[in-house]
Amino acid sequence: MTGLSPTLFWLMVAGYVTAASGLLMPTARLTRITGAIGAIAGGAAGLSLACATLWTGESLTLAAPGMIQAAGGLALHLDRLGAIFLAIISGVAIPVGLYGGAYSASYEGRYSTRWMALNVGAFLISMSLVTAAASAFTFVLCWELMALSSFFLVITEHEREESVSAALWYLAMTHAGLLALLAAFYLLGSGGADGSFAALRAGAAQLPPGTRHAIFLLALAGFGSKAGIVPLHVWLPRAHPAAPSHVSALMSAVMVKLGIYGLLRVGLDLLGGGPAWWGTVVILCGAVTALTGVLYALVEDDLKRLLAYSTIENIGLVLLGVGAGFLFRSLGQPEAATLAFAAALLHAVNHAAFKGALFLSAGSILHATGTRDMNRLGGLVTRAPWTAAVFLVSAMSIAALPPLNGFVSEWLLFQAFLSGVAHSQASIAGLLTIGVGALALTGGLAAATFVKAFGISCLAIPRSPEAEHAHESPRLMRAGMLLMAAYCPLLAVFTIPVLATIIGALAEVPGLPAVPAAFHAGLTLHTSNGVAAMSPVAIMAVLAGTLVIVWMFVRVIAGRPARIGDTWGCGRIGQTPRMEYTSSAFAEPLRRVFSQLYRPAADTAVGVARPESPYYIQSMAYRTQLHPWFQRAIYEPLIAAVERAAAWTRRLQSGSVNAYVGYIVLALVVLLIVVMGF
Amino acid sequence: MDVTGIVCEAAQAVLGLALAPGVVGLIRRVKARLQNRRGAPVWQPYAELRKLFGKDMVVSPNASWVFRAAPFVVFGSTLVVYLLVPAFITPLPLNAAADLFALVYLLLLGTFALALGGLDPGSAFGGMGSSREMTIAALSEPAIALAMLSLALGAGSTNLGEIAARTIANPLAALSAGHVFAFAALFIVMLAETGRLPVDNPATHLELTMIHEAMTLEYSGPCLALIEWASWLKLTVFFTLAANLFLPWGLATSLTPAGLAIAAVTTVAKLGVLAVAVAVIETRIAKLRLFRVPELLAVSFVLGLLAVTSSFSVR
Amino acid sequence: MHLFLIASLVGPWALGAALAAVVRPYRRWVGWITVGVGAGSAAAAAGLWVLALGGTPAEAGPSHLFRVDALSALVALCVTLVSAMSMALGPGLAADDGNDPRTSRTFRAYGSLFALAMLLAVTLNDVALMWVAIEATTITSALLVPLHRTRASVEASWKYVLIGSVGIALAFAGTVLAYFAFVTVTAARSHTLDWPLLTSVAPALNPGLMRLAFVFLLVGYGTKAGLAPMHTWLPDAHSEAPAPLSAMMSGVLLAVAQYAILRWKLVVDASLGGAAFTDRVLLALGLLSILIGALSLVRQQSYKRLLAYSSIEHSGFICVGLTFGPAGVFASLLHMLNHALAKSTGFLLSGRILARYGTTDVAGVRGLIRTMPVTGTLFAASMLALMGLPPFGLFVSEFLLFRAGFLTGHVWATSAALVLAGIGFVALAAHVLPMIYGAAPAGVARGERGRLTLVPLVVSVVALIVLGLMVPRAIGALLERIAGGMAA
Amino acid sequence: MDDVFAQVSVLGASGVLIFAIVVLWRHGVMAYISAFRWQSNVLAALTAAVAYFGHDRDLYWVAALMVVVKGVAIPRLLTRLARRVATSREAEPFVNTATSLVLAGLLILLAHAAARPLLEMSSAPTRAAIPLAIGLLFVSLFVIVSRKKAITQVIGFLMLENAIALLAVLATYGVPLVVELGVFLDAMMGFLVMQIFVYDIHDTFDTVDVDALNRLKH
Repeated sequence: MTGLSPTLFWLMVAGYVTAASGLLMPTARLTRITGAIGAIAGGAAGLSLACATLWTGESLTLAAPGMIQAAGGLALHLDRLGAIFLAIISGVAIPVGLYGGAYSASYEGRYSTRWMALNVGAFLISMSLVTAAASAFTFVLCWELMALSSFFLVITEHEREESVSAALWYLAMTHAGLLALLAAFYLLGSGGADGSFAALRAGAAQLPPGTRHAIFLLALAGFGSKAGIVPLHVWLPRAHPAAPSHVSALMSAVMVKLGIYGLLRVGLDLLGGGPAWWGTVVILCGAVTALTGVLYALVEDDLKRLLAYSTIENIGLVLLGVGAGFLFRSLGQPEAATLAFAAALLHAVNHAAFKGALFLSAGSILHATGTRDMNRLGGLVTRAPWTAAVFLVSAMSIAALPPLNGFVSEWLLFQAFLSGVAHSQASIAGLLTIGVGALALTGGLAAATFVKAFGISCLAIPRSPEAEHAHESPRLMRAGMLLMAAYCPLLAVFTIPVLATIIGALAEVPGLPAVPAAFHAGLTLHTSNGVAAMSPVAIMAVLAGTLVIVWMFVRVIAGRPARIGDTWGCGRIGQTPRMEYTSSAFAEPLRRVFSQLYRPAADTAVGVARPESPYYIQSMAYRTQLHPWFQRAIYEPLIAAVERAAAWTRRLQSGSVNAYVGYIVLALVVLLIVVMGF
Repeated sequence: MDVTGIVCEAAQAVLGLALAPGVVGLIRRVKARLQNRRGAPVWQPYAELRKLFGKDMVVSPNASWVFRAAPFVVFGSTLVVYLLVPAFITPLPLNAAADLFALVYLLLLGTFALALGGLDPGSAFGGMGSSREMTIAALSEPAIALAMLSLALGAGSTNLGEIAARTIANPLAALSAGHVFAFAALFIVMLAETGRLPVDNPATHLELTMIHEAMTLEYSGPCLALIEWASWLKLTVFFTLAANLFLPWGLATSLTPAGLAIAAVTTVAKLGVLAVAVAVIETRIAKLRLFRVPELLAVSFVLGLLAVTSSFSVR
Repeated sequence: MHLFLIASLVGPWALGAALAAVVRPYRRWVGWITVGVGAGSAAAAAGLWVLALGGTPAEAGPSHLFRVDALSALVALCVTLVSAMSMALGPGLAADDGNDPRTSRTFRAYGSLFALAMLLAVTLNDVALMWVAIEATTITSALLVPLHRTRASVEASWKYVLIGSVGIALAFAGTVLAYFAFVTVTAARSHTLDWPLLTSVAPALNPGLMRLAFVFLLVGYGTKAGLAPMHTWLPDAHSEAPAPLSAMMSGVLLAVAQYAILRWKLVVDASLGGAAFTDRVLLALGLLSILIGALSLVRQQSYKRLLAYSSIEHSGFICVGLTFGPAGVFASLLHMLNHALAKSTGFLLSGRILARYGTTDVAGVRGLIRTMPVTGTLFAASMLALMGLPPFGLFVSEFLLFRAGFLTGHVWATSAALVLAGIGFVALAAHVLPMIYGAAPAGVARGERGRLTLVPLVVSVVALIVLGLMVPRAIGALLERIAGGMAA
Repeated sequence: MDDVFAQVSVLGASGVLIFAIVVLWRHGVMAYISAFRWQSNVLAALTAAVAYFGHDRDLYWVAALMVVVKGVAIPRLLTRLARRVATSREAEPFVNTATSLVLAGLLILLAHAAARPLLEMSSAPTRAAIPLAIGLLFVSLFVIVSRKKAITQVIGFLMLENAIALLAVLATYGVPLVVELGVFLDAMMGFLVMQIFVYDIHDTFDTVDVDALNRLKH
């Protein structure tokens, strides 16, 4: 296998460059075709590169010292940790390329699909390079190129005010993150090490603890703003929905994961772990992120924004695992740490699968109905059966329902926390117990959220003419969706090899043990501490068997065709969509339960026929709006403070030339006094 | 798993399905008596099932295949759950394949499917029922998780068979604080999950207070039979869990005729006791308003938390 | 050879100015000649660059009147490039650009003189003559500010000339003080005071006096460099001047002033036997400039003033970078080059935008990308470059600049600069994105006009991208030579 | 000999400074102009004196140039300008006369403090006068800051240049002649440009009150 990986690398690059070259194609159709082929080819090459690295352990190293010599040149080194994320990127790139090939057609004539093709290619390639970057400058450069290309994709529909402001939020937050990252890397290098990761890794040990803590917190903030850690996530629910759906899939399923990658790279690999409170901080971030994400997803009526919030939730779950890993590692429980990290990474992989499928199907719904407002959807299961099927499967996976893949990783997370609770002193055990509670509540709320998402938008009677005349999406999009959705059961079936690979990658990290044999035991998944065992395959088999038996049983004793009869509604004749439960209504009970958090501003407008009597009601409109706590608590005060400072500087530029000369005199006098001080 | 294992599981499935209606019948009977009614005989539910399977099914024109598939999923998942529970013998072969957490999520699978089934016909009641059902399910998750966690901590394993075995091994564990708290927490959750008073009133058909009934409003014939049966089985599952995880005595640890006989008797007895207890409770207390339910679940969450923390102090 | 190069660097501009002044009425070929002049002197600057790479400073004229070392070559190249670009986009080339001949002639004549003065400032060897040249830049450019006579432009030009002259006068006071220090150690009085000599005797100069001199010099040249709090003239002048002039002032006039400051800093450091004092003062002023520049972007209504304030911010970066040791000097000179390209491009484009939309209000400009695809794209590119995003050069230079800050232990100062840079970034983005995107207002014509004039802008944007993906060997070597000079 | 030189230089410098102080308590542009004229002439005289005592031929040329340019030409132009634009008296300055005089005093004190290093190091007989030059620099800056008429600010600027010339003469017996010429050229040009702008301001705003120039802010 040796020597193959550079070839694969260049194949990947070539593929994505081909995708980007859609910019130059004479016709829009060719643009789409090259875009699709390039993305698929690049993805395939990238996937095989990642697998080669993961299985043979052979790591790719490339360097271009000539490029930007001033900054130490560019250096690439793909190790197993990076390969996991490269695999995620590439695995998602293939179906997304397939899907986008048809989906982007809907933009032709309105917005430049060539520009879109260029940026999709650049986005894929820069993400792939981030996983292989081996020096601070290379990392930051690819990181920013990734941000920039995705920014242009977010603003694809650039005539809509909404997407402009979304893009602005995205740009601002991602740049704030970049500044934190720059500071972190500079501090890492403040020992005099040059920018290469190897040197930083070596130098990190000698840094004073204060600096190490600062680096970790900066990295957490910087990568958190990309991963969508609450409260740095504000851009995410704005930007992901604004982008074209296949790009939303890329951003939500893949890009945010690179935040996790960065955190692991810096916190675990370069810094080599830290004191227990690092893990504690991450766990708390994770819990807050997961709960905030799912709670806002639950009450969201915009389908794509709901999915974006649920991405935040899942990042929270991943962080719970990562934090537990840091914690156990610092407590000298390497086995448990491995378990936690593995659970986190597995969940990252799984989330890529089902969130990608969800966004693709949401894209098909948007494509079919032209609306993302769930209160205007419905009845798609009969009109767009494939889309609905994909949606259902991925919704079940993300709701962690057995026997699909989401369940497996959440189960592992539970096990990781359990082992932590079992083997650490009361204070930490208490924290972990809260973590378990958060995990469980998140799971339950996620189930409710996706019952709503699927039930309201795909089932029952269409709530609008658009939904009434919805159609199934073209073949290519269907293929992409189905491939993406197929990952969910496949990942469940092949959990054990995947997990073994992940743990093999983790074994490269200093301080974590090599692969615990327990994970290899056939079809059943044993936690390394022998506390628990679970076999997704067996559950799948037993469930299937039972269903078949029950079905046959019913066929035998009650095999009569069903009669069609109107839905019962207290005797009223004929049923209209207006009588259905809406998305807002579905979430109402939980909205009330958590009203302290939501602070909903609801108003009900009642139009009466005759002013003198309030009983002849003609119309009734209920409108509710949330005022998210992070806006209230953090962003509004921050913006206000900057505005105040700005107002002060405006007063400085008063327009009076006398004042201006006065400033000069003042500067002169002050400096003279300073000089006398010397 | 070998042939005997399959036989055991199959036998347990059959027994569970056979017992479940009886349990509900007993509860209804006792309630009726406590309310000074004569009430229906204990085997009334069996008759209901027979009747429903005999009728043919009416399906709303709005409903899709999801509506038809849901009852099978509900029934199937509940049955699989029952296959995990040490009802008569322990350990069961399936215990190696799915543990406490898997059990919780399998139950959630049923709830999920039923909620979708409720939404599909597009009736307001279905939507209302699904919404409320999911609300309660979501809010009860943490309590269940913590209760399970404390059980697992006590037994050092999340394997149901293991837990039961450990408690058999050292009976004192049954009296430990964690054990008791966890039992209380699980009991409250059980009331919520199986739609009993004070959370939901299985007997009501007053639309605005219905939860479970509202979801199943559109179902009829065999599908309704499956759903009803599944919900009874779910109740039995929780009873069995409560009985055999906390007081596992009598469970057969080996396949001896005597042991099996004892197991059967004790299990049925425990179910009876719990049924009576539930009946008593349901006659004593009134139904809570929907928005008081979270408070009840919060109580059970705290109980679960106490259960877990008390296991720290043991260390 | 040296003489020829320097002559062909400076001379053509005098020629162009004379021609523009003499030929009446104005003819378009005069304009084209000034463009050619720009190109020619740019070529000469490139030649000097190559010489400077060789390490031997080019000297010429009686008693080495002119001297061009690496630093001079760098700034000279910036000046010639930007001036040539401004000449190519200035009034008086196209028949239908709606400028009367008088306007065109004034622009060509004084524009050439302005460029001439800047080039003299960086090539003259004598410190006092350099001062004379810089003062001349004030006069020539001030006369151009009210090219299209409006109340605002008259006001701006008065503020510019008064504040500029006062500041530059203080710089002369500083020069005199330095000369005083000089004559007290070397009896030779009538001797001209040129850089090599000054540097050679610097260690002997009285430190107290040199500190005093540096304060005057810093305040004086700092006024021209747009350092807060002496920056107040800059937003007015740069926003009211015609776009090509704004490009020259914002792009390179600031650089020339920075050049003077850097030169003097070296001398003063040599006499103080250390950079502690000058670094501290420069750092303070630089941070203040970044603060005021960034915050003034937040609630700004005019896009030309946006660009002007961003110049103040970047001037602050350059100034701060100069205090970060050799690596910092390398970074901030690279930043000077990048900023010259990006900012002049931005200003020249703002001229096109103003011509199309007829307003300098940010709120009045929407949907550039639709109305003027090429201009909009280029504007977006130059703005992203100014925000310091890859693949543009400013990303690299800012990365290096901040890294140098951390490596030299200025953790807190650099962190503050980072935060302020972030504020400036967001503010600029918040104003610029809606201009580029969004729905264009009704009644604004669509399509590009005068495509030919876009060519130089495209070239400079491409140059920015090249600088962002690789610092060419030639540039890197030159900057290293300069930075090496700092270290020594 | 040297002590005479010292006396003369201090005397001359004080004279130059006094005429700046005059501007602070007199009102009316014409008064300012005559003050400037006298100041320039005294400065020229002092320069000549330094040339004589310091045996520096070039300085005679400088002195002559100074009389021609600053003593005669510029005052003439200023007077014409004033007749055109500044018919009214100087509006009330930002700080009243008494305060501005006090401030001027303080500024001169600061100048003395700041000039300390010069006195320490120099052995020139003129050194005692150097603080006065820096004082003049501050005072003329103060004139620009505190006066509201554009033309007054021009005069303040011209006095600032005088201050620097004074500094040059006292500290280094003048800068090299070529530089001196360049400086005069610039001074002349700068003045002419300012004059043009004053006319522009008058034509555009029909006042030379710089308070009118406040449309550009923020």
